[in-house]
Amino acid sequence: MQSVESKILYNDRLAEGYFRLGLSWKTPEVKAGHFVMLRLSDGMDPLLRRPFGVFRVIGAKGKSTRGTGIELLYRVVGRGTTILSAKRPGESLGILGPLGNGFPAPQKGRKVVMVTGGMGIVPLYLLAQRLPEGTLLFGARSKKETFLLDEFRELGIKIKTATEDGSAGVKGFVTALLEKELSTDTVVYACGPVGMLKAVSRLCLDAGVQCFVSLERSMACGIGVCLGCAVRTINHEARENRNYKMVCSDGPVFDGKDVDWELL
Amino acid sequence: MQSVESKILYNDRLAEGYFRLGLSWKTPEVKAGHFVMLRLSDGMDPLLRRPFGVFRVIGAKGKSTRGTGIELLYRVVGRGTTILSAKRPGESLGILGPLGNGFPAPQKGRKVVMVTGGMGIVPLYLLAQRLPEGTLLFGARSKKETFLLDEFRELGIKIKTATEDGSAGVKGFVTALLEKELSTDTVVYACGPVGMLKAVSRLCLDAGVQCFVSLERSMACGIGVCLGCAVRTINHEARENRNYKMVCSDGPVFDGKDVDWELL
Amino acid sequence: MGTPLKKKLPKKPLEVAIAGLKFKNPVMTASGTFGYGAEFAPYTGLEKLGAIVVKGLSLYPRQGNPGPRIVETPCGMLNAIGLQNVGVDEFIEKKLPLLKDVKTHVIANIFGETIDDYMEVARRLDRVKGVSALEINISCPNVKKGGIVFGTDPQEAFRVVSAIRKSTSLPLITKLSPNVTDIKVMVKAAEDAGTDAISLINTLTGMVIDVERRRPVLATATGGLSGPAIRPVAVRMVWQAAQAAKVPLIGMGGIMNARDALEFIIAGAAAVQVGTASFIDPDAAAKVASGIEEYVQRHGVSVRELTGSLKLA
Amino acid sequence: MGTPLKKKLPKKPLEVAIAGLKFKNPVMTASGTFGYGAEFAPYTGLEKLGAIVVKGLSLYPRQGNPGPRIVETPCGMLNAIGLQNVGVDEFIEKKLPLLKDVKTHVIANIFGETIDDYMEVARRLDRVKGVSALEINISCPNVKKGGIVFGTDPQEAFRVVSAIRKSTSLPLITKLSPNVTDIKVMVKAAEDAGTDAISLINTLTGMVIDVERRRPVLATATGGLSGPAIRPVAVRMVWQAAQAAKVPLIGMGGIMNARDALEFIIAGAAAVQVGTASFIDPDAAAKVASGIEEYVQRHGVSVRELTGSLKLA
Ligand SMILES: Cc1cc2nc3c(=O)[nH]c(=O)nc-3n(C[C@H](O)[C@H](O)[C@H](O)COP(=O)(O)OP(=O)(O)OC[C@H]3O[C@@H](n4cnc5c(N)ncnc54)[C@H](O)[C@@H]3O)c2cc1C
Ligand SMILES: Cc1cc2nc3c(=O)[nH]c(=O)nc-3n(C[C@H](O)[C@H](O)[C@H](O)COP(=O)(O)OP(=O)(O)OC[C@H]3O[C@@H](n4cnc5c(N)ncnc54)[C@H](O)[C@@H]3O)c2cc1C
Ligand SMILES: Cc1cc2nc3c(=O)[nH]c(=O)nc-3n(C[C@H](O)[C@H](O)[C@H](O)COP(=O)(O)O)c2cc1C
Ligand SMILES: Cc1cc2nc3c(=O)[nH]c(=O)nc-3n(C[C@H](O)[C@H](O)[C@H](O)COP(=O)(O)O)c2cc1C
Ligand code: FES
Ligand code: FES
Repeated sequence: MQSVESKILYNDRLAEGYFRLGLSWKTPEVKAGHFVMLRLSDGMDPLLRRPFGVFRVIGAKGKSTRGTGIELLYRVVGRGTTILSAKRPGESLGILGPLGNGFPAPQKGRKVVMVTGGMGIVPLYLLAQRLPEGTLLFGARSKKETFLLDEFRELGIKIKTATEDGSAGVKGFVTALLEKELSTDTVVYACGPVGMLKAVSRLCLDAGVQCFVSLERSMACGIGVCLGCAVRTINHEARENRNYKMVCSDGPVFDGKDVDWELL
Repeated sequence: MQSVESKILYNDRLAEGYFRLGLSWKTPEVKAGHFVMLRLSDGMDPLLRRPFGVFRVIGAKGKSTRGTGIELLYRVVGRGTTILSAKRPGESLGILGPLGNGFPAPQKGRKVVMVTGGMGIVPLYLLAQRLPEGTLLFGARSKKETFLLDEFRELGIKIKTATEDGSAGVKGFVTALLEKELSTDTVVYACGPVGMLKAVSRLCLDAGVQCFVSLERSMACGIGVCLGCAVRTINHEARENRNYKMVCSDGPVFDGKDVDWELL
Repeated sequence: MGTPLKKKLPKKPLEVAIAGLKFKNPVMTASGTFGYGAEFAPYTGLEKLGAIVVKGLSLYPRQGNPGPRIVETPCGMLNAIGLQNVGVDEFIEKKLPLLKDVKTHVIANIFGETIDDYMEVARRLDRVKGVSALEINISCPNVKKGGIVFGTDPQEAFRVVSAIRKSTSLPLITKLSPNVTDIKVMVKAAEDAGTDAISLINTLTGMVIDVERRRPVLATATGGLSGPAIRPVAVRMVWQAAQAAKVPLIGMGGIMNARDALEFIIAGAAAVQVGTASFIDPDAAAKVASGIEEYVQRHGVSVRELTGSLKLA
Repeated sequence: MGTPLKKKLPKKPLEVAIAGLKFKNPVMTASGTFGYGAEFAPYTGLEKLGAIVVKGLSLYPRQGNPGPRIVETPCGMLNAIGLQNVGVDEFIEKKLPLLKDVKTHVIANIFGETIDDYMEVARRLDRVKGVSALEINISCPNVKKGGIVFGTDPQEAFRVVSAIRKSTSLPLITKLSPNVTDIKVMVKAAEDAGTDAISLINTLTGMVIDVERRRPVLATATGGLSGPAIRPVAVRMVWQAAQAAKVPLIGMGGIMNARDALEFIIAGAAAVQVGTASFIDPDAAAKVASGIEEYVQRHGVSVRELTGSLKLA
């Protein structure tokens, strides 16, 4: 974990409102599911850093020749990301990380199924890179909202898509795809909209399948000290069995069965 | 007067910390001494617009071929000007203006002497452009802090310099130069540091010479409504003879003898 | 998000009624940030406003404080104008006529250093054509009472509002100071004194120091903090006031756009005032009005229905 | 600007004495923004700090509030953590030992819902090695008194501080709430109760509404506003408190850098605390300390001399 200034290597528009950000960073080891907090403005407004998952590590072993560091992928949704989208190569950003627990590696022999939608795909790429094989289930409203699938394919990942309007893959929700994938030797990794995570979690719980979800919460510090990013979790062994965990430091990855979905 | 969005035509570094900013603007007529208020950030910090004098009008009759509008000249001194210095051609800025009273034109036959230092030179250029002839007295600490003199020379303006360290022109203060220029048919226009303006004003008052000074004050609105940019003035005829005038709307140009220099 | 209500949008969904007056929309300008109104004609459509609240008026013209009078702060500004104004008589003779053809309400903001001052200003404005209501700025020190601020002492607030109530037939809006422990107590005091509406918040008292010179930046040391920095405090106070108030509330403090204004309305305000934002964009208040209109159409809900519609968990 | 004083800079120009303790420099961390201290070791030099003030401690562990607990505001943030903490016993057993080799003071911030709670927490911390002082957070509702907040009622504040005074021999710092009409009254109450120092300000109460959903963003509706937005209010309150206080003051509220910290010192604070800034830069407090050192050298004046050195016009 470190807090340093990092140079922007590239900040390329992927599609309307979607960007790929390369940051020069002599980073400590990054695990799949780790995230970083970026300082997006020098001014006091917006005040807080913003959290972004690590998409992949670049340089050294990576394919990019533009520098060594990490690549993030972001969508412009508000003021901070708008400011970020206007930054150019050579400018610098404060970076704090790598943060969080990351995805636990799958146990030997387990069949890995990744479930995602939207920007939830970001942390799964690093996971996929380090897997011998696996399946990615992508849920979206329509074909337009599916992306990065080729990148996963190149890694040898099987891709299945579900769209609400049927414009790509099967018509319907991603949980319909998931149902067919579940068996006792499956482990599920999910990241995406909270509704999706909840449905995925329930499905896995019912099927007795282990399921890890990566959650998002507004964050101030990213390092477990402001206690701002709390989610309620259930400790199945304890008597006083509900308590708050911090998404930034206890998570962002949780065992789906431990999350108190009622409060999310 | 208007409040519009204006495109940046150019934003060129003149010297370390000094910039020339071209703004596309179908402006109403601009008088020498007019200023504009620029909105420098989309965020809320810095919150207020910043005032800048108009250096010259570009396009149509001007020399620049880069567009029609106005040219400003600014020095980076704080957060707003730092943000401004990072803006690039094509970006847009909110512009409110032209504002203020401007310099009154010299009466026929008057010998015009302009006195300045630092960024005070900005509004004098437009004045000089519209003069058949005149003299510019530039005061600075050293040669390094003199600038734009060639531009004035090209207009046929006589230049005299005073530097505190003697590295250019005469050694000493600009008021020493001014003393020699004063005669009953002189009119003085001054813009620069407040200490200089005060000294110039006093000198002119003693010599019975008319003197116009352009003042600066922190501003919020620029249009006379917040009452924030007050300077105390003396009304030599009235009995209740001290009252506040607004630099933005009653000024920024005042008759030097009307300013209550004690309070500045 | 925000499931649109299925029912029909009432006629004139932006119209609100306060203190017996009808306002075409809930957006007013805040006193001291819009001059006497006419200054803004080159930059905005004055008729797009629900009301124009003019700079605070005193019995006699006031010079105001020496400079510096303003300083920028993070997402805000401090001001110590010292209530400079032309005085009530010149306002009536010279400033008010400039607005006579503008089809919107003009509200006169008034203040004094003694209760008699306040009463006399109110009396002079009574029955003046073109003045729809008075807004009483009670954030002033009572010089007779050794400088205790009318607006932070409920008894003093009650006394001054009661006295004005007797000096005029105009609707009264009492403008509260946020520099108090419990805003509800002040709401109660103003209501007991017969106010027709309450506006809040005035500025929070603040200070900025020039550390190089070790002096306050403002000539008066402290000043009033306004702008987006104070909005969370203002919304909270309007919400608290709404729990206690029987009269309509007019909310303000850091409103920069329609979204901000809607926070106040949902928290319980019948109308809002736009202050500091007018310095940054002289068309800001009109833009707030059109942004609220867009919201009202999109959600199928009138401003009257939105007022106090906050759902708690 | 700032003509350097000609006289010699005293030895240890950064050192300050408060409540009988010597601090190597006047920069502390603010409670609730620095965890229990050790969390920051990877990012900053803990020994560069004058003191570490830990997260508020209660008698028993507390779960805190449901989320969302934080929301960003213009130049600030609201928090409604609900004082989640591990409880005083676990703090003593597990958290405090992590700081045992760090050469700086550790100050325990404490709170309770009843006076008995406060007393018991204070008692358990008394004579605990490694705890230099207690900071009493009185911005909590007294559940026994129907929720009236200790920190906004001078009598309640007096009662709780007096009670704690009797339960411990540790130096006491009383931390005041800014949500009051007159901060001087609270200063007086804390002093009368025997506090050794006063820290201020805690957060201003604020609220943010999600207008699309017409709900408060925070699960608890209101929260505490911190960050640069509140700095002008905080500096003003420290300055007002300094007019009344006999004990040393510790100032805070929106300090982001050394310049900001110096505002508080010049206004009258003997020391400062850095809060929200640590979220944005975990090394912020240490940077404030080195920035003050630079200022002190440049101006040839010690922090002790700077305290309250504000010159009025
Ligand atoms: C652990 C983690 C990893 C993330 N990884 C990525 C990523 O790889 N790529 C990516 O594009 N985004 C990611 N996000 C979300 C990203 O942090 C937000 O989109 C960003 O903070 C929005 O900032 P803004 O200033 O543009 O938006 P704001 O102006 O702050 O808000 C705009 C909208 O976004 C919502 N929002 C703000 N902050 C968050 C947040 N932290 N989480 C969820 N919603 C928020 C607001 O409620 C509002 O509706 C991640 C969030 C977390 C917590
Ligand atoms: C009528 C008028 C015309 C001006 N014309 C020009 C011009 O042509 N070119 C130019 O470079 N500058 C000009 N200025 C000054 C310019 O407005 C300030 O330099 C600018 O506002 C500083 O903004 P900032 O955010 O960078 O500095 P800040 O971060 O706001 O402040 C940095 C420093 O500048 C000082 N400062 C801030 N605002 C002002 C102000 N309005 N006047 C004087 N000092 C200030 C502050 O006290 C501080 O010391 C003019 C000012 C006025 C009032
Ligand atoms: C420069 C300035 C002058 C003000 N003058 C007055 C005044 O004369 N009377 C009054 O009641 N309020 C006055 N106010 C307070 C505003 O009307 C408003 O209550 C406050 O600024 C909060 O709103 P805002 O954050 O939108 O500006 C003034 C505010 C500013 C910034
Ligand atoms: C997330 C958060 C948690 C806080 N928790 C506490 C606390 O437990 N006890 C306390 O006395 N103050 C607490 N505070 C208040 C701070 O210590 C400080 O008084 C306030 O934030 C103002 O300073 P700042 O603007 O520098 O943050 C907390 C503040 C924040 C932002
Ligand atoms: S963001 Fe601060 S504890 Fe998680
Ligand atoms: S800047 Fe507002 S009156 Fe001059």
